[in-house]
Amino acid sequence: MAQTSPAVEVSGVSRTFGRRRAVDGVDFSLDAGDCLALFGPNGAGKTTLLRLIAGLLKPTAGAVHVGGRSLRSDATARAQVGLISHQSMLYRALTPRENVEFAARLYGVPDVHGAATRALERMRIADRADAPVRALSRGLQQRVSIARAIVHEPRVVLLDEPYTGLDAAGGAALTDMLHLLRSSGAALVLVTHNVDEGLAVASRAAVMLAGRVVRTDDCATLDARAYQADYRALVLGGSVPADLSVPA
Amino acid sequence: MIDTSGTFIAGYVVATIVYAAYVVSLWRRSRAVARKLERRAK
Amino acid sequence: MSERRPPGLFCAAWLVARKDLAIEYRTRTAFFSALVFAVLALTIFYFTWDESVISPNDRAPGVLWVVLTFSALLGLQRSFGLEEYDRGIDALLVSPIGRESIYLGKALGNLLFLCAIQVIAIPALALFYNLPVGRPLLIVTGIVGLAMIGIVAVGTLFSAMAVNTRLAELLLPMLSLPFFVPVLMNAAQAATKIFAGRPVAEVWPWLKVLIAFDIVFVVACTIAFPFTLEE
Amino acid sequence: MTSVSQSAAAASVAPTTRPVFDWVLGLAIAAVAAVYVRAIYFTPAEALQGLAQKIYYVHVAAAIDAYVAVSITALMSLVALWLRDQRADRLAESSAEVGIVFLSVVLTTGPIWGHKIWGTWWAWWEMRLTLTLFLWFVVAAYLVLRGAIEDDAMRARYSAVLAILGALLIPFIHLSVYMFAARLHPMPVVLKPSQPSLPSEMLTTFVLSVCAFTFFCAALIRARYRYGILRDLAASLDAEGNAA
Repeated sequence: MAQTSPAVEVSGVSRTFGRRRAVDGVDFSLDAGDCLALFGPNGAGKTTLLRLIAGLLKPTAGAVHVGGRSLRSDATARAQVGLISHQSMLYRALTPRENVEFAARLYGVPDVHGAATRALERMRIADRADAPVRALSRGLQQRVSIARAIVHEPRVVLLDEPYTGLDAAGGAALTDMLHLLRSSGAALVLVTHNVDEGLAVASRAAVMLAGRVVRTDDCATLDARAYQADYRALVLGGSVPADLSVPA
Repeated sequence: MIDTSGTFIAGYVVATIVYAAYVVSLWRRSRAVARKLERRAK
Repeated sequence: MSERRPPGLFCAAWLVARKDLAIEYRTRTAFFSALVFAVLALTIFYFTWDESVISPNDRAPGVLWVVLTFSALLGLQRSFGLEEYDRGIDALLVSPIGRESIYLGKALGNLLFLCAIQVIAIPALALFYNLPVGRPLLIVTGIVGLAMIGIVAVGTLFSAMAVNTRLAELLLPMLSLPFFVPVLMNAAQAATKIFAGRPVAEVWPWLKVLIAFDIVFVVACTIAFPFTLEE
Repeated sequence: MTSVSQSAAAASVAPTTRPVFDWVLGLAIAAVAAVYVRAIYFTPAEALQGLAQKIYYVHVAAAIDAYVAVSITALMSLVALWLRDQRADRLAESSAEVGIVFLSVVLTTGPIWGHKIWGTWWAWWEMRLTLTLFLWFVVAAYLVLRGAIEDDAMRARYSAVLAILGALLIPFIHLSVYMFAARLHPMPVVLKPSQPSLPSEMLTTFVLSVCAFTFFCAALIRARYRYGILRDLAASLDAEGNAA
């Protein structure tokens, strides 16, 4: 594949529900190995944006390209995306292994059993792989859900509040895995309202308010404490300070 | 000729009731929405 | 990257169907409740007619179609319900498989589910209503198969729609039953003639309508299904 | 009502709202009333059936317009699905609602007539009546489905899918009823409300009644369409009010 095109390119994406503009003209692009942490209060449009990037929603305007291919029209573009959402997207009657293997088959992974084992081991859930999902706790289900989303080794991973419900061990496994994914060349979009979690793995940070990306920063040059304070002021103030760049 | 005036009257009455019921329902609904819009406009 | 090829239309459909059947095999609740319903209905219908007026033999076909229709609705009801629970449907939608595959897979799963019920319900019918076991019963089973394809085709689509509405349980029968009418009318008339010992050639006109219905609605519903998904 | 609608329209960017009840609907009601008068007082009774035959003018006109209205729904559903045009969806909804009113008239006047002439309220072998009944079920399902969905775009898609599948269903029901009727009555030769050759005076009344009811049907669809615009406007103002 041509490495010239970015891993994900979101250009002018908007989405309205009725008369409500949930996402309003968002632009960004990520290269392989980038991780964008997307912060914002409830209702800012983070989840909608993630569902647009995943292709679950059709943008009212704009387009999403993955590896240079249009997501809505090209199945090979969809095959490179992994989604971790609010809901576990698991079938409760099946075991974690069956769920993960089913996902692997949908993506045409050659060694289904081996890929599923690797994914489950990475999320440290392999020892519970043969009990039905129904019997697992919320946190363990979240680990299975993450294993399911990465079993096909996606080039783009979209995560919606992935730390929710995870205990310390699960959170550590997730953080390790996100670093591993980045080093193996995947681009990550991490949606969260917890700034510390986001900054721990991100290479770039963005803030969303009322459907717009109101601020983007490079994490390398970022002071976490100052950013935290700025973010709080942004969210609580509800208005955009004049010195912050606002994309048109 | 058989006497079928009862059938004739029943047919016209029933048809008229169905049509009138719809016109009345439409009128009531549109009046309710118009009032709502009037309140909004204030 | 290149050695990885997403499954094709029918291959993906089979994956979805097999997943649904695996879930059904694990839980078995829907299957047993539909099966018990079917057998219960068979026995209840036996007592709703006066045996001396209409012989069990004559009412068996009618009972068969009523039981088939309502056990089909029970099976269809849960089809998209289990996708909705933890949004399993989202995992299917983000995957590279086509939306048509999702529909065909769900429909195939439902068809096999209903066939499994009929495999028990039809012999139970023959048992309770003292039907002669033989060629006619076999032919009627074939007619049931043809009818089921049409019922499952529209039922699966409406199940996908009903699950997203406020009246989910109520809406599925209301949407589906008018569409079952031509299927049931033709299948029931064909079956009645077969039970009466007529040759297959005589019921061919009804079978033709059934086959046409199956073809038209499998194609139309496959095309229509993507419109029922969130956009 | 006029002033209300106009002031509301001025307050927003929604499509211009016009009064639901205006002279067109009034004229249509007057036309129907005039046809009633002509049919009742100035048209001779038919020799064989007596006065009952006069139901024909209401029944057949309603049947024709019901089928026209339902066809508009199917056609507009196709357009709505193709172009994602809200106006097509609204027109489909309007004509479905008006269509079910006319179908209901067909389904009530038919048995009243049949009870006297055929000696039975309902005749399953009467193809057109049976077909009308099943059509009524499909349109009723269509309207219930619309009422059960909150999201506008989803409602438009779902109901359009149902309407198009319903249009595909009609030929199958027609064929099935025909084959069912053919079994019971090899060639159903019965007294039909339509005589092959009506005397010219009756024919004139019939043509006038079809024209008047078609005008009435169109006026109702138009009024219902305008009501739809007002209702959507009110709903969107509500949504904005809640968001603010």
